[in-house]
Amino acid sequence: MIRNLIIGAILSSLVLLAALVSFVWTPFDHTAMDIPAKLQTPNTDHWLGTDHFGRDIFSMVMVGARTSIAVALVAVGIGMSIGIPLGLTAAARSGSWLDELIMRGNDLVFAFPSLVIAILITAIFGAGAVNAIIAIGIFNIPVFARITRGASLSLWQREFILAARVSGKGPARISAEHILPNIANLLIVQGTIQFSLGILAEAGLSYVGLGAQPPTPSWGRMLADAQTMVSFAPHLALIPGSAIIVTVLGLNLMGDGLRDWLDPKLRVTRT
Amino acid sequence: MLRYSLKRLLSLILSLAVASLVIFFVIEVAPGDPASFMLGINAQPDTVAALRTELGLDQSKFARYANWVTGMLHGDFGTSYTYRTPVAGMISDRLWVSLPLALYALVLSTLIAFPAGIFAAARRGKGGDMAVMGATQLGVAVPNFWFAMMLVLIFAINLRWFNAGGFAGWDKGLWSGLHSLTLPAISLALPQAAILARVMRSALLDILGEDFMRTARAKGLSRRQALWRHGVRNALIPVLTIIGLQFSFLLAGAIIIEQVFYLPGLGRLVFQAISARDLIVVESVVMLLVFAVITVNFLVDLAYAAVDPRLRSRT
Amino acid sequence: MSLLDIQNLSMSIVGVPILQHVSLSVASGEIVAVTGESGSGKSMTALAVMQLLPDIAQASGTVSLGGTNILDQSEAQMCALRGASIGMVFQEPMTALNPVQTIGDQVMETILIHKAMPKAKARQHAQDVLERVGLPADRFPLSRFPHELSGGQRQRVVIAMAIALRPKLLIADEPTTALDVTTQAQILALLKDLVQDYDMGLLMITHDLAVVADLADKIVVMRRGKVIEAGPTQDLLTNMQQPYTRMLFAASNHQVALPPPPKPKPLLQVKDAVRDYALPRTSLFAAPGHYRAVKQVSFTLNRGERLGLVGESGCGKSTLTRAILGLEPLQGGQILLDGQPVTPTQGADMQRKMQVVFQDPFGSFNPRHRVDRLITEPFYLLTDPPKGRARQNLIAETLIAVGLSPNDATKYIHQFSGGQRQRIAIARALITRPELILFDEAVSALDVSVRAQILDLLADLCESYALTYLFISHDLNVVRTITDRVLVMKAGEIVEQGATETVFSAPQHPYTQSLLAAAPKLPELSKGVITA
Amino acid sequence: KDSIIVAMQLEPPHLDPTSAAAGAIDSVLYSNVFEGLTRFMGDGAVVPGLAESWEISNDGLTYTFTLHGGVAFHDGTTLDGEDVKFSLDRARAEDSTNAQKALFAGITDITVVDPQTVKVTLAEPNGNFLFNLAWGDAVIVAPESIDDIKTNPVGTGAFKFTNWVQGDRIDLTRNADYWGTPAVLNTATFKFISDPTAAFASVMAEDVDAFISFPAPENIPQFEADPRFQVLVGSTEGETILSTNNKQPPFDDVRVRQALAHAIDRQAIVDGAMFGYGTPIGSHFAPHNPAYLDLTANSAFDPEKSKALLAEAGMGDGFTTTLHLPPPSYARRGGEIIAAQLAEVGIKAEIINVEWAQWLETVFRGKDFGLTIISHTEPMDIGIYARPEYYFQYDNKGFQELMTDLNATTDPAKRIELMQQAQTIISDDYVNGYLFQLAQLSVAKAGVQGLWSNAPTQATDLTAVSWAE
Ligand SMILES: Nc1ncnc2c1ncn2[C@@H]1O[C@H](COP(=O)(O)OP(=O)(O)OP(=O)(O)O)[C@@H](O)[C@H]1O
Ligand SMILES: Nc1ncnc2c1ncn2[C@@H]1O[C@H](COP(=O)(O)OP(=O)(O)OP(=O)(O)O)[C@@H](O)[C@H]1O
Ligand SMILES: [Mg+2]
Ligand SMILES: [Mg+2]
Repeated sequence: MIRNLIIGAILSSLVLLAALVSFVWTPFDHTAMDIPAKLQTPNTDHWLGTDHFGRDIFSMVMVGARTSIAVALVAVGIGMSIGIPLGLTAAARSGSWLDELIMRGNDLVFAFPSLVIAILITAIFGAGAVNAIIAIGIFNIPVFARITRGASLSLWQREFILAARVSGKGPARISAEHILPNIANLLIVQGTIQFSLGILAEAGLSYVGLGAQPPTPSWGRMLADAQTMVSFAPHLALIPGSAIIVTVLGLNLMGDGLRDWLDPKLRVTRT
Repeated sequence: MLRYSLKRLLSLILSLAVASLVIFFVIEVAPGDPASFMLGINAQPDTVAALRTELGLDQSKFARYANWVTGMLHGDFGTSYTYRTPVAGMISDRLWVSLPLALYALVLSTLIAFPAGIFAAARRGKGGDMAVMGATQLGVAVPNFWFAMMLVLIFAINLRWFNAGGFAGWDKGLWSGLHSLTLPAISLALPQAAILARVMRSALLDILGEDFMRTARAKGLSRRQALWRHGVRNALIPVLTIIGLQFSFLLAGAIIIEQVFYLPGLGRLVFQAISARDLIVVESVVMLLVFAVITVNFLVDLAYAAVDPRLRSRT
Repeated sequence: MSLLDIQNLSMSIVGVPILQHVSLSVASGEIVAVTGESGSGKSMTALAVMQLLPDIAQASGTVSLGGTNILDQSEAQMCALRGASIGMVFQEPMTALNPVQTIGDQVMETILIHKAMPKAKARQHAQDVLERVGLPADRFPLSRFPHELSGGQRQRVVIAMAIALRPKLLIADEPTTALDVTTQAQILALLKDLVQDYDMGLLMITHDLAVVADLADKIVVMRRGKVIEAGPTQDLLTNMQQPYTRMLFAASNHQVALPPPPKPKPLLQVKDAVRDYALPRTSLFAAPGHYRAVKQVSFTLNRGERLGLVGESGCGKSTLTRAILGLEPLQGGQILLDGQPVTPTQGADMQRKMQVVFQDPFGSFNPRHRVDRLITEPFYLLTDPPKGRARQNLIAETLIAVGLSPNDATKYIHQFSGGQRQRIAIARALITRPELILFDEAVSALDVSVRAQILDLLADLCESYALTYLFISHDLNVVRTITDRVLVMKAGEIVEQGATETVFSAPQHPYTQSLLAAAPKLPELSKGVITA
Repeated sequence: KDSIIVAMQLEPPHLDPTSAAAGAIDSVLYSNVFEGLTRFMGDGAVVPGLAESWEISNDGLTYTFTLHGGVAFHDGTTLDGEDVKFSLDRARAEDSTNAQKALFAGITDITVVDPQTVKVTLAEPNGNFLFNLAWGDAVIVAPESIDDIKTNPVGTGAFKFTNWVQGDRIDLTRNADYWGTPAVLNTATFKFISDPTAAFASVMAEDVDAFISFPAPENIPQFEADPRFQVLVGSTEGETILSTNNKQPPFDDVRVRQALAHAIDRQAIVDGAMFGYGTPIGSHFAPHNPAYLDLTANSAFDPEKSKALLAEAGMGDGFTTTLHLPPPSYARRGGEIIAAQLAEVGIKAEIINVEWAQWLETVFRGKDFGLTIISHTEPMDIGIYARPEYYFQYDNKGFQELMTDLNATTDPAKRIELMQQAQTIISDDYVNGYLFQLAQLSVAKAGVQGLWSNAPTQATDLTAVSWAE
């Protein structure tokens, strides 16, 4: 439905806009503390109030959008840049030992409990945005590999691929010239979905203290910091919580809308 | 069928072997030493060395890997560095919380998702469909720990219908056990239900476009009869895949929820074990989880065959 | 009074008229065939009778079944009619059955849903009906699943479902299009018998005029949502009023004149070719089994010769094609082109000598490329492909050769009709001037009129380019006119070969004989009529 | 009502207080299940425990302990001198895994004079010896039950261990045969709730009767306002400090360390991180100790002075360093505030959140850090400044001699004087940033009485706890 696409695009671009504007302007310095002015409810000065250190929540949410988007985007980038070539290779060599190896490897990565591994990665390399990206990115790889292979396999059965083979083109060339452009839509749609999952995952990791590190604000950490104060300062949790929901909702709607708009017959798995 | 199962079994064993290697050596590079963690900041170096000897940490990595693997083959997962009790026992205690919780959440999510997905598919494009789909969008977008927090505020603190957390144990009866798992199960189930409902809907919509649905209508079945008799079972295949994935996720992914509801489950065990560098526990739990996922996938494959006769004769 | 009477049926979808004032009638015991080219509204008419039109369709007029106007019936009343009073058989037997239910359950469902009899009796009845359509319970127990049956057998199950309650009217929408000729003949015979036994009315939709002429009592010809001509079969065949009808019949039996082949000089030699498909292991330790799709096939194709390959579905025709193209390895024997062996690892110089045209005019092209890029794909094989103007000229020349315009070079494939796409496919095969072209079911998916045009094009090209090709088809009529020599293939083996006319007029092998016998034939129409 | 459910954040890794540093073990078992020769009281005083009395030889080298009569372990075996000798020998043995082995370092010999009398000989006089014996790591265990001690602790206390559901709770029941004043409660359950939100919820939902050392100070006002609950605010032995790597440039320059001290606004940290709970300190000493000197003025908040000092040290443009923060919220929150405050004077502290295991490895043992925040919870631990190899690497001969003197001194007045000197030296040397004394915040239902409000050691002594009528 095109309406989904529009609503989703508006929500997502609002968030993107906030992130971009935060580079040049925020109402306050997002790191500036003013402890006597802590825990203010929204007012004319601080539009969304202040947190337990007296920082301006509006500014933090804006900069937090930057963190969330950056982490999720790079994680999706990792997943795509490794997963898609793997999937293409597996499909081109379908049935061979290489295909088997790639797919079994995929299953294995899938089988690992992602959150536990994410915690381990941060335990090994230390908490931080970069490691959160790696942790989320690793689990994006099999998602893209699998969906790429699945979609490519059916394309490899198509006669225009046979025609290309008759024209002497090798698997690599065919993958790049014929397969990839034809599954691009599918990958873009899956990309938006993984992107939204990435934002949720970053929030979850930050919530347990393994995401971006202070003073870089992150929605998940704002939420985690606020959790004990929900009972007397609910806006502290509601605001970053809503930011996450709006972003994820926007991206999902956009993904759904894109899928319907680009090709109603696209199959997208989302887990 | 048997041949197929055998083949799957072989790849299962191979996967586990590779997994054990990966797990062991990845986890072993984590900085931090269980012995110094146990003994704290006033410990003297010789005390730490003594504890390392006692824990067997002075052996080479390969020797320890070999011990661990051979032990596991005999059902012996080793002894926890911090708790100093057999890991197998600890895990099985925790499983009595995590497994029922995962199952409970799965049942809830299925009970919500099936009717919702079928309802939406049957009313494709109408108000009911929009409402259900809108709700699922929201369900996917709400972080579950946040949702859990809200549940506790409302149902435990304000209404006092449930405990804020903790697990009553099964010895006090099935009911009190389930009661203490209800809020955690709901917070785990809802996002999963949203996903499952969407899968159910789209699978059904695919099926609705199939020729045999038209054949069914031509026989005189009403739209609804056709949907239930011919649609749902065929739609089960993609849905089963997702259910399988979700179960493994629920088993391993409840860490944060277990934290919020202070449940003595596997997730919290592994979380604690990581921070205490109780590596053998971490390794064994991860191994178990990998095993569970692979086994569940295996079972899902067998379940496909039960649902889809075409696969029964598959070579 | 007739059983089914459609009067002035019009139907539109979001304002687009699909059916316009369609009128036709079917009496008990009568077979009425509806024919016409693809998209003419045949299926829509049938669905209107069943009231299974898409939700967005708007219908007007009357469709009366035994006196009641179906268009006025409520959905519940329609449910009671469907399956009980009107049965329907669809084209695709592979997908018309629920894959997860046994055939017994599916046939019984028709009975049970109308509460015609208790369960135990329904079971017996289902068994009887299946027996009636030629699926006796001792060989085909009710507990079989659809995937355990062949296409023809599945179509019988679909028919059994449709006739289980002896409906007064049976609608069959292209019931045999997906089947091979021998099976098609059996199913048509079965339908004819059922009409006689049960005194049903049969509304039969098909685009195959040979079938129509063979089977129907009355013929209705549709074009662009309108009935343009209708009448009893004999009258209509002998006295066609509409040019379109005449054209349709002419095209079905289209003949082309090929230039005579040059002196035999071998181009392609296939010697004892064997192609095995590996099957998954049967047990963990046993060696993997294999399925032999091509068994010791040998033949020679001479330069300038047009060779046909016929045989029913699954006999190994496409497999052989892929081996000749060097896309898949042989497990035995040899294929020589110009005396050089063909292998999957062959160099570009070998590959350049062959091109191929496939069946599916939709699937043969990358939808994201423009026509110029599509047809020049084989340039990849050339060491020194033409560039710039030379390339433009060659593209234009080739497009003109296949009857398109040079301007088409910048269009995308979805901007063309099926026949035009097949022309583009031929252009792609032609552009590097290969010595051999393989046509794998290259006209099977086309409407009769379009098919006739493509056949003409091929004949023209033979004239101007002296083509050598292997033409693969299961359509005997087509092969008969477009080839000089023919191979008959059965289950991976070549059972007969010879000059086309000889084989068709005096088949030697029993399989060839049965194949020819099963193929429906158009009646010999007087030459005067066929002048489209 | 004769039972109680007490919650705390951390679960003991195992139940042997003599072979792990985890405070959680003592929190559950100290005084409840295990007792030592001496013991701490709620106010920090050291009083006789299993030892009824003792005599100290004039040279201060020999302690002769007389044990209480009729003391039995929970498994029925009686406590005698052999058990005491076994316990102390085990703690100081070569292969001992006692986390505080240093407490016993001075012991040269232990002799059992008779079943009720044990003589301990020291190498040199030690003013802290009786205090040392009061630690949880010095409790008396029996050789008969030592093998299973990690899962089935057998002590002499007023409560017996009954059950441990790992990850969830530990159950104790009253020891009917207790040698001293028996416990009032019949049973006690310890529950482990690490998440601060869950802690809040569990108290609010009345799932637990008391929460010892409540982790979220921000919630305390709510409990105070709620008549269902009482809040116990006490102090701990935890000096919360901004530990500074004295060997790492530029912190090897005392002016830089002083600049650091003046850049920090303690009150803001107490307010922001602890929501007002905690006493600012100016040196490494607990304010409730009689020897405490208030030296906070020595490092008053003065950013201008701080900048001036930095300039003087050639660091006028500021510098970059690391700030390692272990998990507790005092460190994580305090660290964020300190980083912001240091930024004001041009010091860029990069926050690195670490787990304890990592902290121990990199900061404590690897000494690979610039700054870190930690609460030193061991009682009377100013002695760590006399250990040049200790992680903050403060090496001052004068201070080391002072500590040796202090150890050898038993005269209380003299000891106070020496301790005050010590406080002044490290304050003047700005060894570390001294922040505040960690408060002990506990919440209990209104009817609970007899809980310790202070935490002189990590203990939850339930022996005197009861419910008001
Ligand atoms: N759901 C639909 N929405 C809009 N147009 C439709 C729909 N289904 C069919 N049509 C259009 O209705 C017209 C008639 O279609 P119909 O299926 O009756 O053709 P047909 O004669 O059966 O052709 P064929 O021989 O290919 O089966 C076509 O132009 C087709 O594009
Ligand atoms: N990849 C494969 N693996 C195993 N068996 C195959 C494979 N491809 C084809 N076959 C089998 O080989 C036989 C010949 O197939 P082929 O596609 O060559 O038939 P065909 O004569 O072209 O039929 P049609 O007219 O339906 O196109 C069939 O029985 C088919 O099932
Ligand atoms: Mg049709
Ligand atoms: Mg074929």
